[in-house]
Amino acid sequence: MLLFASYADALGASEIVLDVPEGTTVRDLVTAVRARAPHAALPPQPLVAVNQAYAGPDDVLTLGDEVALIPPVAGG
Amino acid sequence: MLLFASYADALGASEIVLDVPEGTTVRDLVTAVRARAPHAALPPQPLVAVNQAYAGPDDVLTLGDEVALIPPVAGG
Amino acid sequence: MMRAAIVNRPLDATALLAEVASDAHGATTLFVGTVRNVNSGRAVSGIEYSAYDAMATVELQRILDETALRFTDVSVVVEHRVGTLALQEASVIIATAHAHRAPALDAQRYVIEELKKRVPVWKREHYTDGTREWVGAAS
Amino acid sequence: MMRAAIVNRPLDATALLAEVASDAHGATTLFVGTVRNVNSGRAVSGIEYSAYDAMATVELQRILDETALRFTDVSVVVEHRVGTLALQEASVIIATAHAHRAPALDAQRYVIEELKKRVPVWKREHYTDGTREWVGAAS
Repeated sequence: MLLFASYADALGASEIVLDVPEGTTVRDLVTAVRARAPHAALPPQPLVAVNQAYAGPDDVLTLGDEVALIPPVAGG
Repeated sequence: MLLFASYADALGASEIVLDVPEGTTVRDLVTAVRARAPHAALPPQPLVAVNQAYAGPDDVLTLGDEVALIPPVAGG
Repeated sequence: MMRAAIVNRPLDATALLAEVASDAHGATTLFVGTVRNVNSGRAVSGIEYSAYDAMATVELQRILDETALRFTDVSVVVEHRVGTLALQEASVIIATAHAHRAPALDAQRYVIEELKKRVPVWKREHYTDGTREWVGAAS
Repeated sequence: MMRAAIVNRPLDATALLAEVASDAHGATTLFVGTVRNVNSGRAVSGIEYSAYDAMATVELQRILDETALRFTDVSVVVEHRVGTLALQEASVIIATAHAHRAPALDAQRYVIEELKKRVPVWKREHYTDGTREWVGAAS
């Protein structure tokens, strides 16, 4: 899972590997990230992108998906 | 009185001199212009500027005012 | 920075952008009106712009005064060109800048809309068939 | 002409204006976002922009696709810069052009508003007191 900006700082890495079972949803993945980094200050529902598009909490992940945790955007 | 663009073409001059009595209003002046150039196709209520600001039909003219008949504007 | 002018030379977008630049600004906009090759279905070869110069300058300045009241601390520079312009040449450029984007964008829109309504500038289109016509005039 | 890019070099407003230019257009707009010297009352010395490059490019392209559907025949070029920028340097430039001014202006507004909401770009402000902070992050 890719991490950027403040999330990369909070989790101390720009990428982390999580072992998740088949049928894992985006929501499950966020829960797994929280378990792994309990002190990282993530918002209640952090944005997640799957294959470079925003995903909903119930979206199911597939092997090989490019998953990213997206901090609040601040471009422009 | 200053004339511009299509009005200058219609009246064949960029400036015309009209003799008007004291107390003449903008409306009176437009009537005088129509009398002088009956074949010029002016709209029912042409815009008039007095001293470089748009004037209303009841505004009264004063000696020395810079008066202009303003065709529909088309800048930009 | 607030400045308005009627000019009879080519307009310079880069110069106007530089004129409103400040490190207090986070947003800068530009609006450029250019001569396009067709209008109301007729092929245009150029446009001749004329103005009631003195009043056009004053009316632009009034618009900038109103803009300054509506959008505190906005910077605006506007130049309208007169003379005969070829296709793609700029007839008007408006540059705005502000700390934040909403006032910079709103000021840009305000200035061009008011300019179109109020500033005594006229255009006579030249068509590729050799004819010419005043735009917007009763005819 | 529709093009979007994330780049790590200085942005060139003149080049983007030229890119959308066409004699079929009557209106061209530019939006330039620049680094300003203060934010939330703190004196800023520069901003470090980073992006999820691949997705940011794709998301910008999605915004341009939506813009093309909303404003038929509009041209839009947008570039967002990443890296460390000094005061007054441009972080984003959007150029739009259309036959008419309303779609050119509306497209400009649409692209910057959507970019601000959706494109995965982040900024860390550098303050004159030597500290740094991610903007908009929960902290």
